[in-house]
Amino acid sequence: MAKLVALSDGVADLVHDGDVVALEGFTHLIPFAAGHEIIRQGRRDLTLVRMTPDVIYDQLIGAGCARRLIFSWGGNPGVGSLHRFRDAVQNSWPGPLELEEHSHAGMANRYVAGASGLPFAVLRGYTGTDLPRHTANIRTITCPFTAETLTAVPALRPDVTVVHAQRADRAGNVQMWGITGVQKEAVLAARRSLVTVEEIVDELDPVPGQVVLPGWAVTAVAEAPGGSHPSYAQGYSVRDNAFYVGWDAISRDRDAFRDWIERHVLKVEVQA
Amino acid sequence: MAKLVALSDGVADLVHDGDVVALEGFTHLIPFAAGHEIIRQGRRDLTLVRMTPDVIYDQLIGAGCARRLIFSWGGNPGVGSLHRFRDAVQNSWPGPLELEEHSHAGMANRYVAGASGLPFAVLRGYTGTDLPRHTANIRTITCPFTAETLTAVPALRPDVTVVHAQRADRAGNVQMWGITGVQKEAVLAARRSLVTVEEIVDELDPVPGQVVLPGWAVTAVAEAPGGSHPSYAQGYSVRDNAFYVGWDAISRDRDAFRDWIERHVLKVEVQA
Amino acid sequence: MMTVAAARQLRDGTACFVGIGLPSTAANLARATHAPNLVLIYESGCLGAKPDRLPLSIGDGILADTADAVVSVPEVFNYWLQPGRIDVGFLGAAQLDRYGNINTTVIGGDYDDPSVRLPGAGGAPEIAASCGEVVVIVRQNLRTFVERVDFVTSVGYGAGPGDRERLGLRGGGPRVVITDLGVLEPDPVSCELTLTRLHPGVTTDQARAATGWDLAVAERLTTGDPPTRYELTRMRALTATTRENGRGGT
Amino acid sequence: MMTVAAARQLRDGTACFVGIGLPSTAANLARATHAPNLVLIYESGCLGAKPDRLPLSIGDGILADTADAVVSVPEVFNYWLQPGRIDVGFLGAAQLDRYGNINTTVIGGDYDDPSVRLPGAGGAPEIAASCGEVVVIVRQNLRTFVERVDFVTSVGYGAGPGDRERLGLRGGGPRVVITDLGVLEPDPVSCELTLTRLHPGVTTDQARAATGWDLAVAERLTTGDPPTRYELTRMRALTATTRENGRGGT
Repeated sequence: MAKLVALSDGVADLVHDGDVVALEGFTHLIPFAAGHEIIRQGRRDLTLVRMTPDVIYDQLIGAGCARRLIFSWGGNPGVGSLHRFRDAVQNSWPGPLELEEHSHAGMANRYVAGASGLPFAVLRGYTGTDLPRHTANIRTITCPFTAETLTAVPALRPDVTVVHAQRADRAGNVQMWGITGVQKEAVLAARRSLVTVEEIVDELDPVPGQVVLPGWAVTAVAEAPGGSHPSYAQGYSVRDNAFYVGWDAISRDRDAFRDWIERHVLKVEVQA
Repeated sequence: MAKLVALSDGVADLVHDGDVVALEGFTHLIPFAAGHEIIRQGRRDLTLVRMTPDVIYDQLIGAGCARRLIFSWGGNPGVGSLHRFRDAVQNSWPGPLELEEHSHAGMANRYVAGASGLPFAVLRGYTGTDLPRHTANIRTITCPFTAETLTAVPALRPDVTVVHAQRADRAGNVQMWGITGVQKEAVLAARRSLVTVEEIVDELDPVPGQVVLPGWAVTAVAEAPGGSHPSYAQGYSVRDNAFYVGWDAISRDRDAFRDWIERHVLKVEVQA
Repeated sequence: MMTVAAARQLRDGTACFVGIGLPSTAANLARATHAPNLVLIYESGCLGAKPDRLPLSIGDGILADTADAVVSVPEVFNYWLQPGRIDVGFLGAAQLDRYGNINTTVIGGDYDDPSVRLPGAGGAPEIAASCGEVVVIVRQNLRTFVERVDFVTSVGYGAGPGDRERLGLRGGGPRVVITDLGVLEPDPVSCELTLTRLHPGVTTDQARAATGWDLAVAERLTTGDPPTRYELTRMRALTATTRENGRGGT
Repeated sequence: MMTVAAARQLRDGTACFVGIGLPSTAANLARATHAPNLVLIYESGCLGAKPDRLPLSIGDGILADTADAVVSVPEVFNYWLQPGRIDVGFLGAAQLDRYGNINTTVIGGDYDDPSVRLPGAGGAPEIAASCGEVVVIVRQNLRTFVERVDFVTSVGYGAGPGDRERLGLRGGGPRVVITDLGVLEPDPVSCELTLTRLHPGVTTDQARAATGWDLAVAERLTTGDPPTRYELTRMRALTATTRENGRGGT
């Protein structure tokens, strides 16, 4: 049964310095509020995992929380590059950032293997690209029936996965819908999980396209209304596209970035 | 785009003597009407594939359509054994039936591999059981990262998969809900597919828990109201448990069985 | 009594992978009595089903209607059973040996020409392998309790201590076997099933006579409490609502 | 013109895997003009999305709202892309070589210390490998059209004829490259990208000057038709509704 917690307590309990942390969300339902809490609590040396590290990872990287990034596409969706991510890779600011780089298909299957309790996954992928040159985590495997050569990637098992969802009930059953990406797999692959939700309700009315995570498969649930802004929560909010466009200018400049984090993350009053 | 066809035409076009045929459905949504049409059309030498061969496969086997069965649990759910299946295995009546036997986890993953365009799937399964002694289609594979030994099973690629669903629209988009089992995987794993539906509608109103198969991934759709009886179609009918109980007596006796098939399958007037 | 004894084995709040028949009846009885928060997982993909009557099959509509989530069959095996998320697996058996190995495949003759062809494996091999522990419900007699099963469909303790580890099976294996005569538990050292409890009115000699091997008996053999009036009432309520729907689930 | 030329490449009734930006604009223009039954697949899991405005990201709500089905990200890659169900993959590029190999990862320096760090692979390697054919949209200049890409993110024809087969890539590879100057297609024998069409007002010399290798030019070089009034009207309608929602998608 998931515990219902305050976001600050959830992050304090479940996210530790040095952890492998996945904050997932595929454009939709990105757990910005939880990411900001991680910044506020000053976590360091995190290995951040995510298929599409976008603005929230740009913020975590720029704020100095990350030592390493495992990912498949690091950009500002529809806008361009992530300048804090770039600055870390190109200039080691605010510190060096190790990369382990995959394709989406590879990352998705790594979560699937983690969720399935398997040590690896098999796919048709990466063949002929330069990606396998740069990580030992992309290998080949031979089909025991056809002798065909395929690609293998190891399971991802984050110490903690953080996702945002529309609703949970008081037993911690979590309900999300719309584009649900790889969130179920990311939660099930992790040793611990923290889910922020728009609201906690008495009953989860069924919704078409819903994914329900039973409360006994989730570690903790925290209410965080609007917790995916500037991303969105289908049925609750729309994507703040202007924010993503505006982030380009803020994030290009180290001082503008620091100022933004100071004003919009560090100095924010948080409910206990 | 799926073609909308009459059931008899769909079976005539898509199911051929000697084919590998999967009629899937996990207790719910079992395509009985299509199975009966296969019997009426006198198909022979089929390799029948299914996780849970139940009464419809008992009927196909007893009617002499099958040469081989690939399966993981052959019983009358909640009632007991399948007597036509038993009679074929124990006494070769009406003909011998070759078996290839798996576990549910193995069969489900074989469909997943087929749907995924992979030659095999990896799982933790079968280890220590006597199942691998009786088929070459259960082998071991070594994780290229941890050197752990796991089990591999080859992809299932039926020539044709037949399933029943609640609804389709005129573009052949198929909508099913409730217990949807392994039907999506079975359809996507097959070279051709035939979906029978309770009704064809103008618009598929979204339903919680729905699985939608896009029309361009389905070969043909046939309207067959009540086509899953004595199984059921959630939202349209309830399971006829009395039929399953009653089948035990009918199927124990070869003559009673033949008489039943004669009266309830062969002599049924079918819409063109 | 067998059903009640089995139901009592299920702790509240655990997740239980349930087959149809006796296991489903016992699990639903547990949920109706001492374990209201028991999470029932059916291989049809219903997670957290809360039926108010006994389903005839593992795919009855009542299971989907009342589940916390309905997932695909590949998902229930790959994401839920295989990683060891399910605490208890509940299995029946056509044959069982002293190490809790189970046969539900063929009896007599050989595999290709058996005397009796049974339904086969279903989800059982991986339930037996991956659940935290396994509870077996089986009637005890010389046909079922055999020296050696004719076919190993699901592994208990294999040929004895250390075999599960050697095979890489990650679940704990059979913790308890409930029969119509009593309760057996594996010896912590030898892994051999040992009679630890008799149902009221049953004698050790009866249990020995119904066992196809030299049955080990615990030094401190206890007698189970008879079903309470509450248990019997709830049991009758469950089966009554079921009969209206076709037939009893056992 | 680039967008219109790209849109014209998409045949009605086919399934097209669309990335955001120019590919999404072109695919939606095709759907709004000659290909109303074009099936748009977004890697966010939206199958058959029918947005009436251009999404800014591949995960905008409009895509899920209008899709025939929304599936998980693992499913879109494993069940839909990998088995070769998608006819056309639509890719952009930061660098492209004469064999249609694409770089979207790093430019300059080496991988660990690049001059420019780009977003990376995303879905592109497997789109390039598994779609029936690939359409590339890229601006043509000396920065993008290079003799050798600094990093092979997605494979075109590798080092030339036979390489895709040797690598076991089952899709057909780049069928056409649309640029702001014209259209290139692989030579059927050498697989080398060959200029086959120029946009109105563009000369061969301009195209050669914008290419970092010795550009092959087709014997029968044609000139594309300028955008029709209808195409321009639909294009403006798409981008206008988008601007209300934030910003153009290109």
